[in-house]
Amino acid sequence: MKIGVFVCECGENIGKTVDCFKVAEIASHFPGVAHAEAYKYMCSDPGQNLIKKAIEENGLDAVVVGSCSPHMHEKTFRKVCSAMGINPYMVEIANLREHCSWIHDNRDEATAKAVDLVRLLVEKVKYNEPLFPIKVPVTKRALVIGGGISGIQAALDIANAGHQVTLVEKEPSIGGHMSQLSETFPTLDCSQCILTPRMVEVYQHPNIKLLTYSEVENVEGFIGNFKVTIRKKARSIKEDLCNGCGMCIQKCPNKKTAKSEFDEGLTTRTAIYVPFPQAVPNLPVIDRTVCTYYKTGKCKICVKVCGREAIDFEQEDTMITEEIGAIVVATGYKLYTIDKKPKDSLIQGYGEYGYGQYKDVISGLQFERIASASGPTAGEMQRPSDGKEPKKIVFIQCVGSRDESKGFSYCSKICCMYTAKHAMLYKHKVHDGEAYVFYMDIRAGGKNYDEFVRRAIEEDGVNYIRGRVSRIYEQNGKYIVKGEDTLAGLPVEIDADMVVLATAMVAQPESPKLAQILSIPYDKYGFLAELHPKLHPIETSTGGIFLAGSANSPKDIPECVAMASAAAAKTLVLFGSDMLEREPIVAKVDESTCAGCLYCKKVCPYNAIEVKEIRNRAGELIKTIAYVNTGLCQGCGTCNATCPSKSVQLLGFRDDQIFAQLFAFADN
Amino acid sequence: MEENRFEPKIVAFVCNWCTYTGADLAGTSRLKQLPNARLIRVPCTGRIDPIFLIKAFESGADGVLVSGCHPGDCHYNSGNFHARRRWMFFKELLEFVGIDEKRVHFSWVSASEGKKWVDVVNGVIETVRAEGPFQEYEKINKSNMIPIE
Amino acid sequence: MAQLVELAKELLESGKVSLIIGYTAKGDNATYPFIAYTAAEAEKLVFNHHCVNNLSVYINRLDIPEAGKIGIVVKGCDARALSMLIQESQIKRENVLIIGVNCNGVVKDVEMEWKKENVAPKCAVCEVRTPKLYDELIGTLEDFEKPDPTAMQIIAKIEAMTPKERWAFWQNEFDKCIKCYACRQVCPLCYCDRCIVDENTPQWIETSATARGNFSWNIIRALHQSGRCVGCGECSRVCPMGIPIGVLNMKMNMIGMSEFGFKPGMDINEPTLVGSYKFDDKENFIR
Amino acid sequence: MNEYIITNEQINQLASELLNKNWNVVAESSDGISFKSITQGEDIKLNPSSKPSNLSPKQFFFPKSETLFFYKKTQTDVEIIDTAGVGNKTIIFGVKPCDTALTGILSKVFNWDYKDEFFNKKVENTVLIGLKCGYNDDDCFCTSVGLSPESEKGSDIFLVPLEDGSFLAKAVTEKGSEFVKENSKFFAPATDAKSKPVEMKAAPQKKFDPARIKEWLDHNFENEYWKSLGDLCLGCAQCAYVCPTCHCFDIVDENFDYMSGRRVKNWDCCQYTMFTKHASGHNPRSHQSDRYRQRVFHKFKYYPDRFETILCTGCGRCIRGCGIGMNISEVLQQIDKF
Repeated sequence: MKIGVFVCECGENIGKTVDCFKVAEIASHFPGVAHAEAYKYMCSDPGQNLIKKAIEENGLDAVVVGSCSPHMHEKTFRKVCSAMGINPYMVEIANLREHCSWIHDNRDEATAKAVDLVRLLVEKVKYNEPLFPIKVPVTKRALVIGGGISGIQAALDIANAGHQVTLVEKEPSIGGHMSQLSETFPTLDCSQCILTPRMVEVYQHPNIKLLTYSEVENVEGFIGNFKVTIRKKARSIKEDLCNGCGMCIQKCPNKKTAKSEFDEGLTTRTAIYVPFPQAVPNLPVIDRTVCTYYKTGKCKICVKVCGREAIDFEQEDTMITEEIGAIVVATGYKLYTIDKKPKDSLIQGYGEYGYGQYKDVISGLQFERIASASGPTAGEMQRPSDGKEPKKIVFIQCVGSRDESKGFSYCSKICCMYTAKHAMLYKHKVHDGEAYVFYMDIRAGGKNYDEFVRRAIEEDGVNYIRGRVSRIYEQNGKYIVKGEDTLAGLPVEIDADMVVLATAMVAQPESPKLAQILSIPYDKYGFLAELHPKLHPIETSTGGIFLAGSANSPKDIPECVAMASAAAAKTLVLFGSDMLEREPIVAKVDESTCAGCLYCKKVCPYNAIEVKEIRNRAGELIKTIAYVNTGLCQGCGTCNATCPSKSVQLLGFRDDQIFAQLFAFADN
Repeated sequence: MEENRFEPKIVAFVCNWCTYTGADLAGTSRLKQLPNARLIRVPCTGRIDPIFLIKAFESGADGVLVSGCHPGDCHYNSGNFHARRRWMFFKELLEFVGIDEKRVHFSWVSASEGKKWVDVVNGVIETVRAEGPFQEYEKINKSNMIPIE
Repeated sequence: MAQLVELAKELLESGKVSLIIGYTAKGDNATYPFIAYTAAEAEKLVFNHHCVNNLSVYINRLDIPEAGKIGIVVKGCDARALSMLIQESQIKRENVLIIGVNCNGVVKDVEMEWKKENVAPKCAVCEVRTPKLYDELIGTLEDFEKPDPTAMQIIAKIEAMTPKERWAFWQNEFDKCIKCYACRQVCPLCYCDRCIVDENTPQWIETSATARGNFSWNIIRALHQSGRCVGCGECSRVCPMGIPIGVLNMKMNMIGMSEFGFKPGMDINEPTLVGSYKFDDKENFIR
Repeated sequence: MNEYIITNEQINQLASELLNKNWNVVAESSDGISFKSITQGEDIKLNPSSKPSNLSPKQFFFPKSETLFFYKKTQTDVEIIDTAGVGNKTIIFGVKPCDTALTGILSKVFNWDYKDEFFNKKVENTVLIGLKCGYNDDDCFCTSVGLSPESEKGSDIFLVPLEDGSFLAKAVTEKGSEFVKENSKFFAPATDAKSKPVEMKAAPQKKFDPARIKEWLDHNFENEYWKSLGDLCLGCAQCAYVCPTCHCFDIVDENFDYMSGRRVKNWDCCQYTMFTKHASGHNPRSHQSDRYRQRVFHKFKYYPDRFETILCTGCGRCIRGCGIGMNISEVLQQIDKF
C-alpha cells in the first residue's frame, strides 16, 4: 500500500507551533508512506490540487491528512481523494490543530506530538478497506403523528408535494391546542378562523389518510422502510354510515358526568360527543367510561335516534399496518397542572396558588376558553365560580417555568406573549377592569412581539409588576394575591376577582413511551430530542424521523408551523430519490465464528441485530446467529465491544484498525 | 518539558460525538493542555472494548483514559450505559489483579465541556506522573523478549 | 439412587428424551459424566457426593446430531449455568428436560472421600441446593457440615493487599499457566465457536504462555465471565497448574451483587446483567 | 565401574555449588505441580514414591513458549535478529524413568529431517538425574509401553535409593560420567559394602500389549468404537500439555509495536477444534471423536510406524489430570481385548 501524508500549516494556526515540514519529513520515512509534504493551506484550491497531483504521480492508495479536526474538513479531503479514484474511507485525518497546535506552546513538544498523531493514523489507514454507501429503497409515504397545527402543516406540505401521508391523531378530532385558543398574538386574529380551513383541507386532501382516535402502537424498520402499526381505537361509531347529524348527541341522557376536554373542564359534555362543533372529522365518539350502556347494559337511546344504524357498541380496536418512508413527530405539549404534585413528577408544585381549590384560579388555556366566542360563556368575561364579571384580574407568569426549586428550569417561551394577549383581551371586554401581571422578565423576542407587549402596557393600561407571588387565599369572595414588587422593593397585595396562571408547557406524558417505540432520545422533561441543537434541529438520531412543533420544546404557533414545514422539507428531500445512500460505517457479522449468544442484539440501541438461521444443504439447522440490518445500524459499535468472540466488527473502526493505532503508540 | 521529569504516556479513548468534540472545543478556545495524551477516536464509548485498555498497556502506556458522553447525551442513545456497566466490572477487575486505579480513568466530557476536558486530561497526566512509569507492566511486556523456561 | 434410575428409564422408554446426560460411578469414590441412550444404560446412572462435574457444559457441545429432547441431571449450581445457556440462546427451554437434584454437597474433586475437609468450597455459600430451574425434582435435602468458604477468604486476603502486592500475587499465579484452556473447555458458558484467544487477525490475546500473554488471557477470561459466571468452580478444579482462577470469577460475581444486585442464572425471565442497563447504574468512578 | 554413592546432603551441596556456577538447577516443586528452577540447594528433596508432578519436565527441552527470532521492520525491509535459543547449563534432579525417557523419544521427531537446534542444544546442555520410581497407582502403565520404574533410558545419572538414606548413582551416559568427574568431591565410588536398595512398591502390572494395539489400529481407523469416545471429551489440551511426549507446536508472530516483534513457537494440541480447521472453514477432524482417535493413533501407530518408538511413557498424567475422566489406559486395554 502506498500512503500519502499531507500536513497542513493552516496559515499560522498549525504552522506557528508545529513544524509541519519536519512532520512531513519524518512521516516520509514511515513504513508504507510513499509521499509526504506540507503546505500552507491544504483545504484551499491549490492545496487540494497538490493532493490530487501527488495521488496521480505516486499512485497512492490511501491518504492521511494532518490538519484541523476531522469534524471540519474530513468530508473535504475525502471528496478530493474520491475525485482521484481513492475510496473516501481510505482517508484519515490527524487532528493537528484543535488537538495539538492550539493547545500547546512548546514547538518541539507540539511537533513531536504531531508526528505521533500522524503515525497513529498512518498505521490505521493500512488496515482501512474501501467502503461503499449502503443503498436502501425509499417508500414514499409519510406518517405524521399528531394532528395539531404542526402535524396539519407538515401533512399538508408533504401531501401538496404529491406524496401520500398518513396522519394519526389520538383525540377524536384534529386541531390540537390551537383550536382551543380565542385569538392569537401578536395580530389578535381569531384562532379558529385561521385553523379550521386547514383542518378541512386535511380532511379533503386526496393524498392524506386521516386516522383520528388512533395511536401509534409499534414502529419497526428503518429510514425509508418503516413498518408502522397503528391502533385505531373503537369509536363505537361506524364511520362510513354516520353523517354527523348530531341527533345522538342531542338525545344522550348522560349530559353531566364528563368534563369537556375542549373547554378545559369548564363545562361538561355528553357520553357520545363531538369534541367541538368544528371538529374534523365531524364524527361522534362514545366515551365508554361514562356511557350508561357500557356501565349498566341499558339505554341505547342513541341507537334509537340514529337514522343510519351507525352506532356500534361492539366495535373493537383495529390494528392498521402501514409501510412508511419517513415519520414526522408532532405530538405537541400539555399544560402543567399545578393543583397538586403529579406522581413521579420532577417538580414540587404550587399548592399555595390554590389551583383546583379556588374555582376562579384558572390556567391560561381555561382563560382562552372563557375569552373565546365559542367558549362556555360565548366570549363574555365571566368568572367560573359565579358568572360575575371580574373587575380585578391578576395574571401570574412563569408558573412552573424557569423555577429550579419548584418547577422546571426551562422557559415555556409563549407565556409572556399570551399573558399580554390575555390582559389585552380582558381590557377590551371589561373596559373599567384592572389587570395586573406578575412577571420575572418580559421575553418578547419575535416579529412585532415587543410592540405587542408595549401596547398592552401603554395603550391598554395593564399593570405589570416585576416579582413573584408568594400566596393566594380567599377572603370575602375576593382572592388576595400577595407578592412583591421587586422594582419598588415593596410588598404587594391585590384583592382580585380572578387569577390566571401562565402554567408551564410540559411534554406529553406519553412522549417517553412514544420515543422508545420510535427509538429516539428525549430529555429529562420528556421533550423529544433533536439530533443537534443548531445544525440538525429537525432531525432525530434515528434517520427518517423528524420533529415538528412543541413535542420538541415549548414553541409558539409561527415557530411550530415553520418547523413543520421544515420537517416536511426534510421528508421531501428523502422522497426526492428512489434509493437512499447511507454511511457504510455499520457492523458486520462473521457468520462462521458467531456463536449466537445474541448479546449484540441485547445491547443494540437500534434493534438492528436480527437472528439468522444457518442450515446445511439438507435443511437441518446448524446454528442460529446474529445478522446486522444495515438499514437500521447507525454504527455505534456497542455490539462489537460486547461480542465475546469479536465476531461482529464495526466497519471503519474494526478491532485491527484500533489495535494498529495502539501498536503505533508503542515505543519499544 | 522540564528536565528529568517523568513524562507519562497516556492513551485516551474518546467518543466521536462528545469528548472528541469537547477536546476540539478546548482547542478552539485555545485552552492549554499537557502534551502527553494521544487520543484514539471511536464512534461511541459503547465501542470501547476493555481489552483496548490492556492493549494500550501492552503498547507501553503508563495510564489510560476513557471518556464519552454524559448519561442521556449519548449520540447512540444507550451506548454509554452499556459501556458504564462494562467499566464497572473492568475497573474492579484491574484493581483486584493489582493495576492501580490511578492508572485507569473514566470521565464524561460533553461537546460543550472544553474546560472540563482540559481539567480531566491534565489531572490524569499529573496523577500518572506521580505514580511513575508502569514498571510492572513493562516487566511483563519484556517477558516476551527473553526465553522462558 | 433408585429414584433417578426409575425416572431416567421411564423418560428414555417413553421417548420423552432421546438421551440423558448424567453421572456414572467408577471405583469406590469417583463418578464421571455419562450419557445414557437406552433404558439399560440408564441403570448405570448415579447421583452422590462425588458428582462434581457441571454437566450443562455438554448441552451445546455434544457431537451428536439434534436428536430430539435432551435430558440432563443438574445440581442447583449447574441449573444456574443451564439458565444462562437458555438466556444466551444456546438451547431452547423446550428442547431440554431438566432433572434437578436436591444437592447435599459435593467433594472438591471426584475421587475424594466425603468428609468435611474435602467438601467443595462453593458448597459453603450455596443458596441453590434445590435447583431454581427443573422439570423433575428428585432427592431430599439433608444437612451436612459446611466447609470454610476458602475462596471468600482468599478474596479478603487479596483485597487487603496493596496494589503492588496484588500484582505480585497474581503474576505468580498466572506465571504457572500453560494455556491448555482446560478452564475454558470445562466452562458451560465458554461456548464460542472461536474463542477470542484463537482470533489472530488481529490478535487480541497472545497465545504464548508468557507473563504478558497469560495475564491478558486470564483477566479477559474473567471479564468475559463477569455477570455470567454461576460459580460452579469447574475452572479451578480442572486447572492442572492449580491456579485459583475461580477466585477472579467469584470477585466479579461479588461486584455483580454489590453494584447491580444481580446473580446470574437465578431466573430465566430476568434480563442478563450484560446486555441490559439502568439509568441509575453506579458511576461514582467516572469523573 | 560407573557406580557411586551420594547422600542427600551431598546432593544439596552439589546443587548449591552448581547454582554458584550459574547453572539452572531444577527439581520438582514442593506443591507437586511442576519442575521448577530452584534458588538454593536445600530445596531439593528427592522422594522416589511421590506422585509424578502435574506437569512433566518436557518444558526444559521444549518450552511452552519459545522465541525463534526477533524482527524489526524498516521502511522497505525486515531485519531478523536471531535469539541465542539456549540458556544456561541445566541440571534436573529426581526425574522418574517415565520422564527421563522423553528426550530419547522426542529427539527422533526433532531430528528426522530438519534438525531442531533449539531442542538439541537444550538436551546437550542438560544433565538429567534420574531416580528409581517407587510410585504406582491405577493410572500408571509404564511397564505396558516398554519402560519400568528402574529404566535408565534418558538419564545421564540414575539414582537408586538405598536403605541407609543415600543413593546409588549410576553414570549412564558419557555426559553423566563427565559430570561425576567434574564434581567428584560429591560422588564416592560405590563399594561392595554399600547398603541395600530400598524395597519399593512393585511395578505396575502390564495392562496391554502395544504390539497388538498397533496391529488393531492398522486396520481399524473407521471402527465404530471411536465414535463412542468423543461424546464426553471436552477438547482441552490438558492431556497434551502435561504429557512428556506430546510435541505439537504452533508458530505465531507477535508484535511488540508496529515496527518490531518476534516469531514464537508455542505448544499446541490436536484436541483443539481449531487445530485442523482450514481457512475455508472446513475441518477434516470436525468431531471430538476424530480428534481423540488422532491422539491414540499418533501415539501408538503413526509414531511407532515412523520412529519405532511408542509416543507414550505410561506416566498416567493425562488420566489423573482429566476433568471428565478420559482414560487412555482403559481405551488401550479395551482395544487389546478386541
